[in-house]
Amino acid sequence: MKNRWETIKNYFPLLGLLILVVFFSIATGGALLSPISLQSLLNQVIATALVALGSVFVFGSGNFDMSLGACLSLSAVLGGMADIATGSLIVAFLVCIGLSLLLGLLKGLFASFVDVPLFIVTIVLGSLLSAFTLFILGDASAVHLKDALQPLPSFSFSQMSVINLVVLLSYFSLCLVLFLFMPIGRQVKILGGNAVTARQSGIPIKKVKVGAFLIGALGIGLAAFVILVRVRNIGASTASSMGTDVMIALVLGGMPLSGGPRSRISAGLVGATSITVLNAGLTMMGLNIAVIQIFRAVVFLVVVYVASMTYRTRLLPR
Amino acid sequence: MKKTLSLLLLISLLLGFALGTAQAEPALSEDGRFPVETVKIGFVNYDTSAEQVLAIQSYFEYLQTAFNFEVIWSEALNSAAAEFAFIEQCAAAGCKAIIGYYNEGKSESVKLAADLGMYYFGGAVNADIYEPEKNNPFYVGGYISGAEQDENYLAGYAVGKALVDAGSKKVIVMSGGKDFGVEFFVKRYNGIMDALNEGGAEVVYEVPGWPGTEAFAAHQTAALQTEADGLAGTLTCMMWLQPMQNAGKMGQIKVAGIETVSEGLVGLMQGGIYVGAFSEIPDMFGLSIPMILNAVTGYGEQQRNPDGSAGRVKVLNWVITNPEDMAYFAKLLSGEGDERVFSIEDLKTVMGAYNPDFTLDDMSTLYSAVTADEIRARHAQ
Amino acid sequence: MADTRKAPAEPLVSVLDLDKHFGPTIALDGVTLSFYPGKITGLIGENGSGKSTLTSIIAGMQQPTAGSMAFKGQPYKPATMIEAGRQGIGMIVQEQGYVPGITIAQNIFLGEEGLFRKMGVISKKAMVRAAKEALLSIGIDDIDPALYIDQLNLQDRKLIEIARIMRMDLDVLIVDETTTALSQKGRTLLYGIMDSLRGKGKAVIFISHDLDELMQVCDAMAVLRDGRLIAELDKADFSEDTIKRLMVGRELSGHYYRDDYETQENTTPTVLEVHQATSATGLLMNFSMDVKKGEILGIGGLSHCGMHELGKVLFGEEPLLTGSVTHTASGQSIVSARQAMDLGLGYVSKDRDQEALVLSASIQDNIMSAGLDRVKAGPFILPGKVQAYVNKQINNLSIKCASPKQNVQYLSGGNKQKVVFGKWVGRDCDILVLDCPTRGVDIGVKAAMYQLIEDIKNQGKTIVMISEELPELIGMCDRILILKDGRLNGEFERSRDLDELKLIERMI
Amino acid sequence: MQARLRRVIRNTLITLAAPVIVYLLFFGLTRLMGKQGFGIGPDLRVIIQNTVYSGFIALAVSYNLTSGRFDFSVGSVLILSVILGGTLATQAGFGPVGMVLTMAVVGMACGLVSGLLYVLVKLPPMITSLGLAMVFESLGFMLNSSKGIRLIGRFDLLIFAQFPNNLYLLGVALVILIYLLNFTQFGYNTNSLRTGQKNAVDVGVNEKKNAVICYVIAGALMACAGAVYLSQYGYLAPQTGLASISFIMGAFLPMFIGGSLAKYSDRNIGVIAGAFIQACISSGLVKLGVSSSVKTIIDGAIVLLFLVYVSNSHKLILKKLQAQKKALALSDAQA
Repeated sequence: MKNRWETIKNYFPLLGLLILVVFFSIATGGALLSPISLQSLLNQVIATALVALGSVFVFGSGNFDMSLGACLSLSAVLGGMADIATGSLIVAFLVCIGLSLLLGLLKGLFASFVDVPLFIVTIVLGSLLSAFTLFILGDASAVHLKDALQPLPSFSFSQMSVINLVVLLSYFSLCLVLFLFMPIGRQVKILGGNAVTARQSGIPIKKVKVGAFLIGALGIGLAAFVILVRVRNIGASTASSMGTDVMIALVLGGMPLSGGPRSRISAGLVGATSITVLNAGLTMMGLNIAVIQIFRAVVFLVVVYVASMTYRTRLLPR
Repeated sequence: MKKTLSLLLLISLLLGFALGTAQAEPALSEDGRFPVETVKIGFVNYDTSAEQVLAIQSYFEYLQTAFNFEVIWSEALNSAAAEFAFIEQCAAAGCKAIIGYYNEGKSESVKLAADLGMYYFGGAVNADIYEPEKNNPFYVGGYISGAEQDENYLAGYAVGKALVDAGSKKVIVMSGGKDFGVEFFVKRYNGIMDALNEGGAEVVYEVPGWPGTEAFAAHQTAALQTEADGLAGTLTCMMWLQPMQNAGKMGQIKVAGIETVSEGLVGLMQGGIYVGAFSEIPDMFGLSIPMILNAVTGYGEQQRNPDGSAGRVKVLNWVITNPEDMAYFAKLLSGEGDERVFSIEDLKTVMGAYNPDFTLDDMSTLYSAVTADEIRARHAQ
Repeated sequence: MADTRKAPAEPLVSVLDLDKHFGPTIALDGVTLSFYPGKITGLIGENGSGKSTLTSIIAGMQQPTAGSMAFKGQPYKPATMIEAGRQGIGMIVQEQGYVPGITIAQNIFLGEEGLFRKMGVISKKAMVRAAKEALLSIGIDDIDPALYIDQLNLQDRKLIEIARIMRMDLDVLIVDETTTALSQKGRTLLYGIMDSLRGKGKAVIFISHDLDELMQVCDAMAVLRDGRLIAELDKADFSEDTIKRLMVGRELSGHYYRDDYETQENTTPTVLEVHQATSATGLLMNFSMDVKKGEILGIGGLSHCGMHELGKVLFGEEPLLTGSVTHTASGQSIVSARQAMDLGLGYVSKDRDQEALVLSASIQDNIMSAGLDRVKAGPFILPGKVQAYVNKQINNLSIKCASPKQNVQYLSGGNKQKVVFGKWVGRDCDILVLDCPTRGVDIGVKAAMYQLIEDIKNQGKTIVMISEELPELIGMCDRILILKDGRLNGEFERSRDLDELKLIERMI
Repeated sequence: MQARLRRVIRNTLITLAAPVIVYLLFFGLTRLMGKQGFGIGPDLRVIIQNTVYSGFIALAVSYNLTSGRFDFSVGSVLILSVILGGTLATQAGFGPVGMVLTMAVVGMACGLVSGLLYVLVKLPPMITSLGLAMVFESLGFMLNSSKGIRLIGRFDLLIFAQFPNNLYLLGVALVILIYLLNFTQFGYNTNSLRTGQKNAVDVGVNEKKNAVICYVIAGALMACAGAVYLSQYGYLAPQTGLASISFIMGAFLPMFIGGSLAKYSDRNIGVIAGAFIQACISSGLVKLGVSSSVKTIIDGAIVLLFLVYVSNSHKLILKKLQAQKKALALSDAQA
């Protein structure tokens, strides 16, 4: 019996997403499902989904990253500067991805070689990086791509949705392949489940940690590029709330924040979609901001409580 | 105690998933509210608790007694990406227009709103928002400084001049976001410096940044150590009053800043602490309602320039140097009684539905008549 | 020394028909035993004989599956150690029972610092003074209780725990294998405490592996084997031989061990050389040995003799302070698990749930965790290969499960052990290090394990089997090394007339 | 008795050494660079003011984080207790002390809610505190129709930013905390639970009660920090979108310093010493004309260095023990 309950629980997040969609479709009088709304949802889900998908590897291996927002805005700002200097999107793309991977490598090496509570490190790193972004921006408050060497091709709303779809699907399939059909996926699950067993099974702990952070960084780099192209004005606080948004998304996606074998790639996608539908629905209902935030908090706490029904320890968790 | 009890009940009610109680009131099309069908408008906001935003919210509630529109207020949007998401959500929610009170995405935001079939109000002051999109029919335009120079520069100049007229010679300048390159702070700062130089006053200390950080507290204390007799702010100087009191300098330093009109300021001006305040008039943002309603109800053409470009309504702001004006303006904004800076009747004079042959210039004259006497004269008719 | 001859008084604490089952394994099987005031009763038996289970139930750490207990004639069923302590029964355990990072005085009065509250203020001076007295009462006068406990060496920290327990005026003190963790000074001190308790008409239950120590200190002794009470002896009829024979009386039911007895020629090449190894943790000191190709090398000894650390040393999981482990064929000295695996080693850890398995993962994920390089096609892992690899292990080890995706958490102890074996057998390792491979497993699975070990040997592989069960060592191994306090203390070749008695003499 | 006295003196010297050294370092450095005024007169008052403000937050965070409980909601508790507490106090016409006490009561109530949620739901505190931060922020936002609290001009109430009032407030809080941590059953339990959770619980220490009390104390301390902030600026606006998390940034350095000084005197005093050090660094860097973004980078780097030291300092003792064992083994090999 226990095992069947386990499989049923796997579908909870999807069920949760369905409930949110139905609820807000009714609450917004069907506006949620209008073509404009669906395209807008896609444009909004892209950034959170890209970062959340990558974070499944980072959180899955038992690490915790609160510096997602700062890394994203730093990569986007530098990508913007590269585009202004060279006028070529390709260079901007390479800079976004390259810098983000560099930051991911830095965090990965720190996680493997320095014995320290990583989540405090990432919180401090977050504030350090956003200060560094401000420092780079100097006295310009944001990077404006309109003063690039060659003007950027301008994309319409629906063209932008197509680009987002292509980027999201390609990165999602890459993550799927990495997670299910390459060693890194299983190694992340085992490492997150029990680090001692992982080491005794010959899993190269350091390599897996660095690999997880690099895959995460790839997601952040892609998200930075997509936002850069779409918004064209990048400030230091471009995605400052990404850290908490991704955490809420992963929880709504059914991913245990302590990582381990129950981590699933779908948690990134389902979670990001759920948080986007939740935010969009609440805004479209024109509710008071405080009510929106309380509603989001209650949904978050309920989902976290339901997802963690299984384990009960005698000692209080730390 | 009763008040808090009812509040706690409300909170527990909300926690219990009871939704929709706090929504805007239902739209009644038949009872003389214009237009017949409710017009939904999205308001792009960055600081949900800013005094000016709260003043605008109460002004809109006043307008809603006569005009049939609903506002979706955004959360604190701190980036262009978040702004785009909000604009798209408003389109999905069936909004007809966006008020760009705050604009991070520059002309891209206007283009996005237009792409989604929504009118866009705002940003006319800012060339790199206005120029690229001025001929876009969905861009209704916005307000622009009545005087020749830019309104932010004017604000800074008014603050500096108020101090010079009050005899300040050694002035502390609070530069706010100038070091971070935030444009309107830079312009206000330049305005202050020009006024001070013309008046022969010298800057004894420049304090960057915002309250809340240890660095700001350190700068603030160092500034209060100087023999300054004046404080010029590129934003509100309210957060200096308490430290001046703590440093025993209350009264020695004359203050002028960019403030939102309030009861408190009346007392401070009477006490000779505040000698000048430049204040944007919250009701000025009410201009968005007639312009949007005109566009929605087919009178959009009349409020554009002859060459078809988006209309730019000249507006003036308040330069307040005496407590009487401050008291009068405070009463106007407080909403007691029906007297407002721009009352419903004033707005009707520039709305096609009520006055079909209104022109863009009529709007400019209405929104430039903002001195206490001009407002009294208008309401006397 | 109280005269043991007079008619025994009313028993202080007694157990009646006590059972304790952990799933299929029977830890206690109908034990009835009484402990009398003014007497120190020793408990002796091999590992897994049920001694610790019995005392942990009496001390309230565990609940019995069946049976009842009585204390001072009243029914007695403590839910927690605290409840037992309040009623007057306290236990000193082997593992770390102190709290680091606080002072010695705080450790002695852990949880009861409120005793020293005067007008709402707990006076540290009063507590330190009382701690000094508590230490003096058990014969320690050279430790300043105001110091932090971390400044003491491991042995003295155990004395502080003893001081804490002795503060509660206990009627029954249980000492569970604590002497091995104490220095000689500490041991004589503990004997003094037990003697004074006995003098005050209290009861002491003393568990130890050191037979001489038991015979010298105890008034009576109970021998346990396989969860059953075998005999109760009075001090008069203590004799080393009878006790040892009672401990291991069981006939060698050889049906599931190996029945071949041909000996290895000593010319067979070595595969692993351990030279002067001293492990970072545990007692292993300057230990050297060779592992011959194709043999089953048995390692025996008491639970804290360093044999478990030796297992980890062979697999590169335990850092070495001195010496090295050399893989003869490649000449490399093994320093990490990954390297050991590449050289063909495999390691089954003794704490299966914390080190060998990921409980929250599926059977398939667990078996695959060590065999990823065996199913790789280029950079990819093909699901088909994984299915085949896993199903092969599930079938040939006959793991009872609904599907490979089933969670290991819900399997029985025996099936979990099979999954661990599947992990390493699947890798087809040349050298397998097994640490207590059949511990906590029912008879049926034990037989399958032994059969599997024999098949692996017949394939010419080498096995190092570390075990606390002597019959297993005698039945399965070609050569047996016995360790005591981290040193080699005996070597035996496989032979029909080798019996547990000879092994025990070298262990205790 | 003699040894104990010498140890007490040594300990207090070590606790005071760190702040004094940092103070002198910056005093010399600023003088070297020709900048006057560091650490004397009004600048000293700012250092004390920042020490009190960051000290309160670091103390609040230290009561939970040192026992492994990370709390995102400290900032939102500060805001809610100041807005709700301040509004109630002014309506009831309380004086400054009455106001602080009302805020402290509200803070404690928030702490109680966090504590009970943590103990009953038994989820990792980091997750539940995220949800609670959102709820407390929203409650703060709903009060006074999102205007927060504005007491500008009420100089009679806003007295906690002036020297020596801020020190009195901190002093009172410190006396209470030192009493609680060193002379009560709660204090002893907190210390034993922090490093020996399993053994302490086995012995019968009630971990649930202890955790809830820690949250209540943290709530009261955040309210005090709020009172100091309100007295400094005269107004406090509510926050939304989890912006209140940034309040925790100033707590890390003082807390880590406090942790390493705890052995020598008392964790609370150590944290305040850490807050003084951080205030000196801030004031010093401002005097040296360092821009605020560079200062944040320097602060971040210092915190990271300290974090690495604090989490690896136990390895030094381990290395020493292993070296002894190795020497024993080598000598044994010769014998």
